[in-house]
Amino acid sequence: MLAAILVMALGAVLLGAALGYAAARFRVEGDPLVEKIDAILPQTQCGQCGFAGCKPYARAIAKGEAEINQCPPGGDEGIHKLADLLGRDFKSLSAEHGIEKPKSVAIIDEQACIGCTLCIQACPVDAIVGAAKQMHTVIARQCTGCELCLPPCPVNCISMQPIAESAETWKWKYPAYRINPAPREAA
Amino acid sequence: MTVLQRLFSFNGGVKPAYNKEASTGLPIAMAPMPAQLVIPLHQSIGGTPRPLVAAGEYVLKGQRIGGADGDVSSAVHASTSGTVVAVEMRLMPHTSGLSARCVVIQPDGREEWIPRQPFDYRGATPEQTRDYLRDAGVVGLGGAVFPSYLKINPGKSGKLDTLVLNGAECEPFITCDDVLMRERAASILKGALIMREMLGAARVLIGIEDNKPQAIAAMEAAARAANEEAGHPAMQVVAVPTRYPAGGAKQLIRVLTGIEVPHGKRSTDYGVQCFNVATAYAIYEAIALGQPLISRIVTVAGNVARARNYEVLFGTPMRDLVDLCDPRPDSDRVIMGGPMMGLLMPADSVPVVKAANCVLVGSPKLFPAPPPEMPCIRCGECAKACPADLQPFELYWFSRARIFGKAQEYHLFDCIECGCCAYVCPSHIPLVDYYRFAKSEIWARETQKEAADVARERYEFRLLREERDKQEKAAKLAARTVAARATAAAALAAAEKPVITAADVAKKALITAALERARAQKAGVRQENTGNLTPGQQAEIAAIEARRAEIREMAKPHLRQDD
Amino acid sequence: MNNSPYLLQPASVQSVMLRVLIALLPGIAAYVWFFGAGILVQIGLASIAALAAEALMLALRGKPLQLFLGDGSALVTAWLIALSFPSIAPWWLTVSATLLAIIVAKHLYGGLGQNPFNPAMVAFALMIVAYPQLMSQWPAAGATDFAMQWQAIFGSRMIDAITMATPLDAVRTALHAAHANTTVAGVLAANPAIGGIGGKGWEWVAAGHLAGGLWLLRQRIITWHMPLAFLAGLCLVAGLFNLIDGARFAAPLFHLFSGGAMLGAFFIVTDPVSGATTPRGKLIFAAGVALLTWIIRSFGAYPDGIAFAVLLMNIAVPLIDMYTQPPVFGHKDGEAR
Amino acid sequence: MTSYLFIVLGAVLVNNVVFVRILGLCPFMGVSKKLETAAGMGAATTFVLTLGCGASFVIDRWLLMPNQLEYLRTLSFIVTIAAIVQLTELVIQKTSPLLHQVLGIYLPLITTNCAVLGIPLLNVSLRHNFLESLLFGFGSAVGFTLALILFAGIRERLEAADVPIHFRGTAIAMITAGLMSLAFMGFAGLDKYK
Repeated sequence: MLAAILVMALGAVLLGAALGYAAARFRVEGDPLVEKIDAILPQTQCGQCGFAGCKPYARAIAKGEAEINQCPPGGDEGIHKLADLLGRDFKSLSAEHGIEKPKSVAIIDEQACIGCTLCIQACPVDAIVGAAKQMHTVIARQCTGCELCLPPCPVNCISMQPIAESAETWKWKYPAYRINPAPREAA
Repeated sequence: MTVLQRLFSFNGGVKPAYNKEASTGLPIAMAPMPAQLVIPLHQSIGGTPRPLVAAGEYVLKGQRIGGADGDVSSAVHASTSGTVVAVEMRLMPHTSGLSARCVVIQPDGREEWIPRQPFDYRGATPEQTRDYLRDAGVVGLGGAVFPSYLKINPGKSGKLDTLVLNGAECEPFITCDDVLMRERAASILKGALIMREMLGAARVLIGIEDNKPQAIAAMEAAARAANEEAGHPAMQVVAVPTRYPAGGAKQLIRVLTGIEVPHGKRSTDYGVQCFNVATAYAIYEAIALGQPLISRIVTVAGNVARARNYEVLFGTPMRDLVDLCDPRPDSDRVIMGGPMMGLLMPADSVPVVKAANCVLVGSPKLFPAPPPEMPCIRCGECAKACPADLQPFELYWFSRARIFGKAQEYHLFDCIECGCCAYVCPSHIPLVDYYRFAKSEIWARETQKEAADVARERYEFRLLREERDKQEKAAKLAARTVAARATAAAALAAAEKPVITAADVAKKALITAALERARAQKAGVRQENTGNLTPGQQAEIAAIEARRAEIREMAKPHLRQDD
Repeated sequence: MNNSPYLLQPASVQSVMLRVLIALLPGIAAYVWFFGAGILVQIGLASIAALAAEALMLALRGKPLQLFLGDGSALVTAWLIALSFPSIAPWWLTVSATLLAIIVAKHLYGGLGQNPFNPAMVAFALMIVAYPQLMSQWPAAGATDFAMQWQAIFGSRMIDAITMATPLDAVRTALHAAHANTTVAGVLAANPAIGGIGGKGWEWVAAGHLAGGLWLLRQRIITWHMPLAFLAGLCLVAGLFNLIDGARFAAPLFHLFSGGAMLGAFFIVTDPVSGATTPRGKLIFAAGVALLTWIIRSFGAYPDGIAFAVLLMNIAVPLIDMYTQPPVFGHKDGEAR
Repeated sequence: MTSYLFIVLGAVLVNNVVFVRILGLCPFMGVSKKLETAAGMGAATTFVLTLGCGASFVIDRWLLMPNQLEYLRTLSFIVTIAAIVQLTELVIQKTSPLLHQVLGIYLPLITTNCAVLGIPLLNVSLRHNFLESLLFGFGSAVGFTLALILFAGIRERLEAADVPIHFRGTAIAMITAGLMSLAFMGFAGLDKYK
């Protein structure tokens, strides 16, 4: 009995020492994973995930504090990519964080705008230009469609408009995969 | 004169029925002037030219109506003299059925040219010549419409080994290059000589598929004459075996020189450059005659009784051309280009543009709907037929399942969409459609990714700025606190709070006032302070309005046209 | 309306499958001549089972019946199963094997074109593991009495008079007994089933398959890579060991004309769906099948190794394909993966 | 010499740890979705298993057996292997964070990978000497890696296949594993050939 205890104790001490040394020797600084997650997120900075922006959400995912299905603008595709990167299973978008919408940009009705600058302060990517008491305008190219400028506007002059298809953004459609036989022509 | 030229070969390719005889019987004819010309501004690869004319303006034949915009772009010209009726969105010659900005011209029938004079390219710097060609609107007329001025650049070394003239014209039905070579061989070669000089090319190889003996004879005669005049045999006509797609630039370069130019690399890095014969002719016209590109030879063929080649002014509706050739009653579609790579047109009213080498009339009998798509059995026929040495069934496998990363790993973007794979597929899979789908999805994702990167940068900059502002404020506050403590240490804590509250109140008041004003404005009451303004104020307002217009203009391409 | 290309070559899956079936006919004819019409019963059984299973699965999966049933792929699988099974195997063996092949190995993976394993070989391997006895009862050459075969197939008892182990089996069993003085030559000489080069009669069936296979090659349904690499590989490894120890290892020609080697070379290894697809990959795949076949034939526990060899190489196909991608146009010197 | 070869080949092919011994199925099913991760997992397991076999042999022969402590075998093997796994985890975390993230819960799970305990115990019951133990551990781990990589290759292809909806994912993966096991049965008898 004593021998057994001695053997196990010896083993524990030796292995513990080895592990302790390794932990010190191979300490990991920083977390390159956050960058990889952040690269997948759509950078709308909309905060729908419950975090202050895409980067904080990425940090939370890396730490395991957040699920990967909290980003509505990224949609199912974004979740698939995160699942792939992290080796987790796909989950459909969590409803409490919102639904996937067509990509839109904010439009300010310039006749109604009073120039209060509240939307400018709200915009996370500085895509709204204007100064106090001057009309404001959204630079559509830089607008991420986060909708953060909608609530602060005191006169409700901002609306979201879906981006229309143009010659540059037109896409070839998925070829119809014919599962049913082609309708037979009347002879 | 055909020097025995060692020929190389490319893998794959197919031999469909060529159907070329129908349209080569008659010489090129000038297509009649249409009632209205609709000239799209975007006719080449690259940026859409800015419109230079407005509705109501009178334009001369050859007058620039669209100016090149950006590094890759090419000008557009009025095809005839007349009045600009409108600059507006019209259906464009593309499968998407979308509209694009077009200049609509009502011809006056006088065909009044702008003053034309030859361009002295020998006296000009290469940059000047390239600018001239850009403003003359010369683009590749083989179908890819890449601005030619960008290609007339020998690269770092300053000279090239070989200039390849592409007269292979491998697609069935199309004969526009064939007849052009038969009838205007000398001019084509004059254009080629100009290019050769600019590129510093040692030799010019003219590749023509061996199913065009008349074109080969004509070009050989012209080449002999040109060589004698120049005093050395730089020009060589080479008959290449007939096999689709021998006319693909990369395939022709491979056949003539043995060089394979990879996807995404410039062929000049390999000492070769390739131009279509029609492009050479356009360069001759632009430089030697001073005429910008306003027309091209178009084959009208397919389900028509009298197929023929016409010289067509850009902007002519395809319907007019088809009507000239007696379409058969069962015709049901118009295709721009050939039966292997042509684009299905949304309507026959779309105009002829620089890319339109052929207007192909289709019918259910001529181009029957493909039998139902069966699953891929990995038989490998497509891989045998692929001229780019790809594994089309793998590309299909991943494109179909939307696994785009894998598709890219299998070199999706090396695909030239020639259609050989779909042509041979025993399962009748529209393979090229899957590749087009995958490519546009990948492009869209890349655009999204770029937008996301910009957004991330801007967001991070904003965070940085906020942090800096906060620190500055804190510093100021600290400074003030120190100052205040020096003067009235005891009253400090009591004094500071009201100050902030007062500021808050003031701000709120401001907003309320603004709200009032906005309500007043909405109610239709004009603001009074715009009544009597000083000229300075007015100028300021005008400047602000201009800036806003500019910003709105920037925003526009992304927005619905009806906003 | 479809997009470009608007021209299509007249070719179809159906015509490919039909020509494969035609190419099997010479081998079947020789089979009937030497071993009786029992094989035709088996082909009929397998065909009916395959079509029924195919129809059932197509209906369950909501695919168009007529189009897919008519493609002929189920028939090819059925015929290959019938040809690789003993022609006097009981009916339920053939039928259940065919059902398994079509339902599990083919349709659970998505049907035509998507199965990673050769369905016919899955059926063969499953049955030989489950019923090794039944799968080793082969008709003796000349025992063409149809009534007896009929009874063997539909009756409940095995008729010893018409069954016999194949030469391959005989050689393997004898050598496994490992008496120091048994030699291949001795075993073969003692076995009445031995013909000129392979088994009596079997060599003619193999020749029939060879003829059909060459016709397929001419029809450009299959490429030369697979049959050549398989036959050459088998020859090479068998020849090498025959040279080293002729007493223990049979000659290459014996291997080529015994068991399913010819059927395998032209009809099983060449299955495009479950096999490798790149030119180099095809060579590696078929040579791998040949090597494994020889190893299993010579050292393994089963009479013929082709089924296991094909399945084992099927497993490796994704990796083989991945690492033998031919260089793409313009990337021919290095650079391409 | 040939007997060593037979030990390795037997462990890789004939008695493949996954397909024939049906050990280590948890990581086999879990980490075979992608080729890279499968290779990483295989490498990690090979490292752990080989070291584990060596260490457990040493402990068994020179610590437990002289002291008649064979009843501590399972316990001490588990402790040893757990320590080796921890060591591997620390090293991987440092050298390849992504692999670490992807292997995720499976890396500590190598501890409870039944193959990693099973092979050292088999070593004892097969009375392997030190070198044989190492080779047997290494061969088994290579067999495990081979199974994992081949399986991952097929699964990557299956991902794009038109598998009926009820069979997507784990169901078809299990069927595939079964058929692979069937194929490996073809090797049966090879190790008994003399």
